[in-house]
Formats: sequence, C-alpha cells, structure tokens
Amino acid sequence: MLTIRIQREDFDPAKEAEALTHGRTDVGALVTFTGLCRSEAGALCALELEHYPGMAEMELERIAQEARARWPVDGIVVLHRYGKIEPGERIVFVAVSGGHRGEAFHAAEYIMDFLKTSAPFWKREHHVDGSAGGWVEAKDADDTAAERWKRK
Amino acid sequence: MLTIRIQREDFDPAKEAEALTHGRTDVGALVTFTGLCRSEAGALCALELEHYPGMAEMELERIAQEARARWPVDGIVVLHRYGKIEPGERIVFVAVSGGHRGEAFHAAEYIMDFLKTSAPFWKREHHVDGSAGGWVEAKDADDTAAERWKRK
Amino acid sequence: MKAIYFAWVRERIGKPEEEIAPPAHVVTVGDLLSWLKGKGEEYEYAFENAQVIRVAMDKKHVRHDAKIEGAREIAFFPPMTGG
Amino acid sequence: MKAIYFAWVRERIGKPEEEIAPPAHVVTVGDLLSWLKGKGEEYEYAFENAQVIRVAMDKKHVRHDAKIEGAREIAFFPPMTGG
Repeated sequence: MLTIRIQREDFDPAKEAEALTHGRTDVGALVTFTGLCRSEAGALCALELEHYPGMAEMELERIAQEARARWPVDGIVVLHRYGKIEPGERIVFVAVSGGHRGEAFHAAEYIMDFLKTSAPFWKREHHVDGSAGGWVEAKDADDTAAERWKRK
Repeated sequence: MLTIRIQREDFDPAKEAEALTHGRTDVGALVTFTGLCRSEAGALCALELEHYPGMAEMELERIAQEARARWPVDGIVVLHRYGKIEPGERIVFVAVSGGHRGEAFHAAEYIMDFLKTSAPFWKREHHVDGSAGGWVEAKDADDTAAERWKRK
Repeated sequence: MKAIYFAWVRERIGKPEEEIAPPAHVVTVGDLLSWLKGKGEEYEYAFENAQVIRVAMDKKHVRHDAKIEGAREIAFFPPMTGG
Repeated sequence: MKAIYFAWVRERIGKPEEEIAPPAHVVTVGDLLSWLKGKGEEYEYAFENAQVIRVAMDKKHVRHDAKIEGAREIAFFPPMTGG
C-alpha cells in the first residue's frame, strides 16, 4: 500500500497509521514521523508552504518507491501540506509499516531525508512583527543527511 | 517529559503522541514506533509476555534517560504490555519529540534497540494447534543492533 | 515551451510562468539560464547566482548540462525546503 | 537473600522465587550459579548452560564476576526477548 497526498488541510496521523495495520497480522513494526511548525522562540507567526503541483506528488512517490525497493517494507504513507501553517500545526507525515523495526526505521528516515532535499516544496516565514519574512534557506545538514544513503 | 508504563491493557498511540505535542510550538519532530504481534503466517495464536516487575520499569527509564543524555530530545514515552497478546495487537510503543528529526529518529531507535536487549521481558509463543509453544529465543541481530551505538 | 518559476525565482521575475521560445543555439539547461538572464534585469536578478538554481524538465529534476530539446515544461526554483 | 527466576529458568526450577542462604565461600554470581546447580536436578537443568543466564542484583544487571555481598534480591533469567 502506497498513499501519497499533498493537501492544504490538516490530517489525522492516527487514522493514517491505523490504515496500515488495521486487520493485519503480518505487520510487526510501524514507524511514523510527524513534522510540525515551530515558532522559533515566538518570532515566527506562520510558515507559508509553496509547492510545484504535479511534480511534488511524483517526487514523493518516486522517493517512496525507492525506499520500498531498498528495504522489505509493506505500507508507506507520505502526506505533505501546503499553504499557511501556524506554529504547532503539522506540516508533514510519513508512516512505514513492515515485518521488522530496522527496515521501517530506515525507510522512514530515508523518505524524510529525500523529501527535504528533492521534493519541490519551499517555505517562507511570516514574522510576528508583521515583517514579510524571507524564504527559508536550504540547509547543508539536509544535503548531508541525504548523502549518507548513497554509500550503503 | 518522560512517561514509562508497563501494563496489561492496550494503549492509544495517538493519545500518547498527542501528549508530547499538544499546545507546544517548539516541537519540530515527533517519531513513534509501534511494535505489533505477528501471526507468523497463521502459526501463532498468541504471545505471552512475562516481565520482571520493578526492574522492567527501572530499565526502561534508564534507557530513556540515556537516550536523552545523548541527543537533545524533549519528550519520551515508552509503553510495554505484558500478559497474553494476540496477532495484530500492539505490544510496545515508543514516542520521541524534539526540535529536529535526526535526533528524534536516533533516540527512538536507540530506545528500541536497548529495550530489546536489556529490558527484562520474555515472550513465549502459543500455537494455533494447541501446542504449548516455546520461549522465543533472543536474536543475535538484536545484540548487533544495540552494539552499533557503542561506537559512536 | 512553458517556463515556470517558484518561490523567490518567481518573485524576482514577477510572474509564475510564461511561454518562451529560445533560439536554436540554446541547447542545454545552462544555455537556457544564460539566455533568460539576457531578457531583462528581473531575470538577471533571479538568476544572478545561476549555479544554485534547480531545474526540472517535464516535472523531473535535471542537471544544468541536460539538453532541453523536447521539453514542454521547464521549471526553475531555489533549493527545496519542504518537510 | 531472595532468589527470583523468570521464563524458562522459572519453569525448569519449578518455582518463581525462594529464600536462599549460600555459604561463605560463594562470593560471586558465578559461584552462586555453581552452588545452585548442586541443589538438585531441576537446578542442574535450569543452569546447565550457565553462561547464557542473565543475572540482576537488586533489579540491576550484573556480570557473572560481580560480588553478591549485600544483595537482597538476585534474579536469574534467559536473554531478554521483549519489544
């Protein structure tokens, strides 16, 4: 099972995770990741997420399929929101189910690392003081995180 | 926040995870792991989990504190059930919240690896054919998984 | 072909997309970036640091040395910051 | 001191716990395992492969060369298989 969704609205992680295990007796491990909007110590009043419709879905699906080709995992869910998101709100959700924990952890981390560096989404900050806020700059740490999978 | 519970009853992962993020604007990442009972292709009718009361809680807390000393994570939840558990049911749950994803992933994996090898729980199988079923044997793979953290 | 711009590339150029018809000597993505820079100061500004610009042809990532022949849609954007 | 047994160690010995009073020459966990093996064939069976037996003193893991002096509770069990 592979579920990819890009949407403006919030989602329910519990419901999405439940869909991977409900009625199943062959799933031994379920790993989820939820990425949330931080206020940066109160300085941020919102994030605005822009994406490339069409390509964003394709990229997320490609990344998920690569994770599945690499580890024997079963179900994968990747959800990503766009539009205005306030501190404390969910931005992204990844869930991976499988027989064993190691594979599910690896696949979930892999998906997040490549989602960060290759899925066409861009964040802009809106500050509490009303200032327009800049576009968030890509982090070298994210490239490094994605790079590490190339060696294995 | 550190929550450790050992209980016979099932638990609600969504509720436990929510407790780590509710009303917070400084949490950027939430990783959860749920371990479920597999039927082993229909051969297994139940697992029976025995534990060492008192020591099991202490060990889980020790492992969680070590994870927290090692990575700058914020909230940790570790739940483990005992008693009879049927295929498809939840056995264990770990949730870790923090500012960034890398730390939350590492801490959750670390906790699971050491939970497997040092928390005093033992599984016995009950077979569908009524046979008593043996005690599950410890896996070398689990020792290897725990060992890898020593080098870092 | 259609050119699409995202994030600060879109803001600097001042439009989300447009039809472009590069001349025959524009063979690669890199050539296209140079040619676009000549279209006006807003393009000059958007692509002043051309090597950081990411490019997708028909919704797939490509390198600056990729040939643009046959592409219907070329997108230009900054490094991604989702997740 | 109290001895506690878990999982197949408990099953082989046939009881979950008991009071034991090892003599003075029993100094380490390893000595205690040897001494227990002499208590009967059920103990002999439980500890036949003594090196795989895990031991906790007062609810903390200890190695077989740990001294047992001062322990109120010593637990014996197979390698853990939770999670």
